[in-house]
Amino acid sequence: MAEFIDLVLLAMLALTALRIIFLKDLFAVVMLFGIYSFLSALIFLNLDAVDVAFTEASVGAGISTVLMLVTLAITGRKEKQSTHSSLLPLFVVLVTGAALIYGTLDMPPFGHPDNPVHQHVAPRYIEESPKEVGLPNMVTSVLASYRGFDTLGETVVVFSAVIGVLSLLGVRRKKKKDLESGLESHRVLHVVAKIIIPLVILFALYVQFHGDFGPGGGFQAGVIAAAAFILYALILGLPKAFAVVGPRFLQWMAAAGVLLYASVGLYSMYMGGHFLDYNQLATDPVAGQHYGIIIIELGVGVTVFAVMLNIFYAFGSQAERSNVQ
Amino acid sequence: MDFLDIVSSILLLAGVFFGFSGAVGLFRFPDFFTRIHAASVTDSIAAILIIGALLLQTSFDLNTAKLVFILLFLMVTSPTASHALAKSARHGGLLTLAETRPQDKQGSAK
Amino acid sequence: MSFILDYYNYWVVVFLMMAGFYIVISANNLVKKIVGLNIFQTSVFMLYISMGKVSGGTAPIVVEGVTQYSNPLPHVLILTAIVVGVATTAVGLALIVRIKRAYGTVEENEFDNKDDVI
Amino acid sequence: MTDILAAACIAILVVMAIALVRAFKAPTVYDRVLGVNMFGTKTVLFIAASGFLMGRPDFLDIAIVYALINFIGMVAVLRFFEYTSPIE
Repeated sequence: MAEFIDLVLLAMLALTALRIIFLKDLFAVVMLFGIYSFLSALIFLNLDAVDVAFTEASVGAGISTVLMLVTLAITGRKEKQSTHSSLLPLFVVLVTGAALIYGTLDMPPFGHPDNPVHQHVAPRYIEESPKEVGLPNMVTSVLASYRGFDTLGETVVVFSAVIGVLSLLGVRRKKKKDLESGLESHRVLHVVAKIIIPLVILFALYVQFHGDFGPGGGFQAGVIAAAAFILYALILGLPKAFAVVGPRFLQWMAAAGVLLYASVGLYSMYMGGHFLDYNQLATDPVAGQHYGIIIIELGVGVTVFAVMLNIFYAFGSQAERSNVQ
Repeated sequence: MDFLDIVSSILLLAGVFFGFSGAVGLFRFPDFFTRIHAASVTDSIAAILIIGALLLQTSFDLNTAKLVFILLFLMVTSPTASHALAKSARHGGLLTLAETRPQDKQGSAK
Repeated sequence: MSFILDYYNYWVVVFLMMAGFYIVISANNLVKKIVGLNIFQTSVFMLYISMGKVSGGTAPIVVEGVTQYSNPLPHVLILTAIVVGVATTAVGLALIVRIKRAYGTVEENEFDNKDDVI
Repeated sequence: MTDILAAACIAILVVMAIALVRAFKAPTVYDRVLGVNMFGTKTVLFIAASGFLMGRPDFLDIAIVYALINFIGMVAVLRFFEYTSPIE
């Protein structure tokens, strides 16, 4: 049954990609891209990657689609006909594709337990991590503990992305134009948003702290919390959202998350271990791992929340600016 | 198959039937406002029936709470989204079938 | 049939990769190029996750009475890659907004011409 | 019970495919959005049902995220329509 679902979903995914190629209406392209992300998240779920599906659904389908829509509002939504012919790209793509297909024949068959990927460190993670780290969710153990240094690097990349976006766009605080913006005419949306936004934030907290036992963790929780504020900003307008969490505060928050993460590493060095060696954080190594993972996941969540929301603010204020002009 | 299984099977099949009829309605109805009507109404009833069926399969734990949460969430957001979309379409200048064919009886009465 | 099932995932990955690649090199509009880039990126994710799947395995979250789990390592790599991917997408879109402000267009051939004039 | 769940999953997949076709080829922009929205809600139901089918229903969190993101996408589209005229 799982194979059949996999077959159908992958076929839908391929068709969606094919349709995107031929569409000239960029709004439709972005809509189909949202579907594409949803479908790929479903496939990840079907291939047992629950945490990845969680991330793709919230980040890929949610944040990317919203950002692309905002960009389209600024740049316009029709693609013009290309002047150069599309034969050369087609040729390049076909040749590369044929070479890659030929290459796949040397790949180990799909899903076989004896494949090389499953031989080296993976069995150790699967067998030892529940005892060593003491968490049922192996993805969280590997992410936050075994590969904690890598995750610190990723968090820094996300942080530097917000620096890049802010230096390119900048968040404009508007003083005079406070009246406009927001979906003024949609009364029902206002009421519904006020009901569900607290629930969404509650859900984000659940994802943040339940990530050790089920799918979830800092990355997903940060994005979901940011999504709640994005919903608020979309419905009530950016100025009102700025009054709740301002862009300057978010910049501090983004930095604070990364610092929180790194300071756990420094503290474990101070306690006599290696960088990010959580065993030193408490007398019992397993308890130390617990403390370490909870703190660094919090750092990741804070950073991702602040970065995603700030990126949205930057794009949103650009869109409002071009709307006023 | 015990009693709960039978009930939940019936609910599942009914939910799937409504979902299917909504999808057909998405193609068969003549204008946008009738199509959104077909889609949103069946969306809600399919969600109620299918999640209700799954609720009977749980043993009153965290999953039950999550399913109830999903159901409530869909109950609130799905009709809202449909309403807002229809309203936006109306404001955007989309006309109903009767309005686009003014020679019809309904159209001329308006 | 088993031959097809063994390689089906990889073939779809190659198809998606090439679809994304084609959009990136042939599209004229920069936003569409970003969409193509994202499709390409997702195909790589799909490749990793496909390799991590074990037939008959289950999600790598410990439950009673299960011994066969799928490989958690690709999941970790891809989870962080997705977040980084959306961060880079945001930077790319920010560049596009700036290009629109500077040149008044996001069509590749149009701002190429404007560069020649300047 | 498993058979019925499997049948329901397949049927929901079919409904998703129909909604996908609507999103591929729509007479108006609004129809496309409607197709996308329907695809999203059916996906939520599919995740819930397939979780029970596979015997690990503890991944319903993902269905919640889907419902949430679907709604936010919808609101973003409505906001987008305020900026640009959707009918050309």
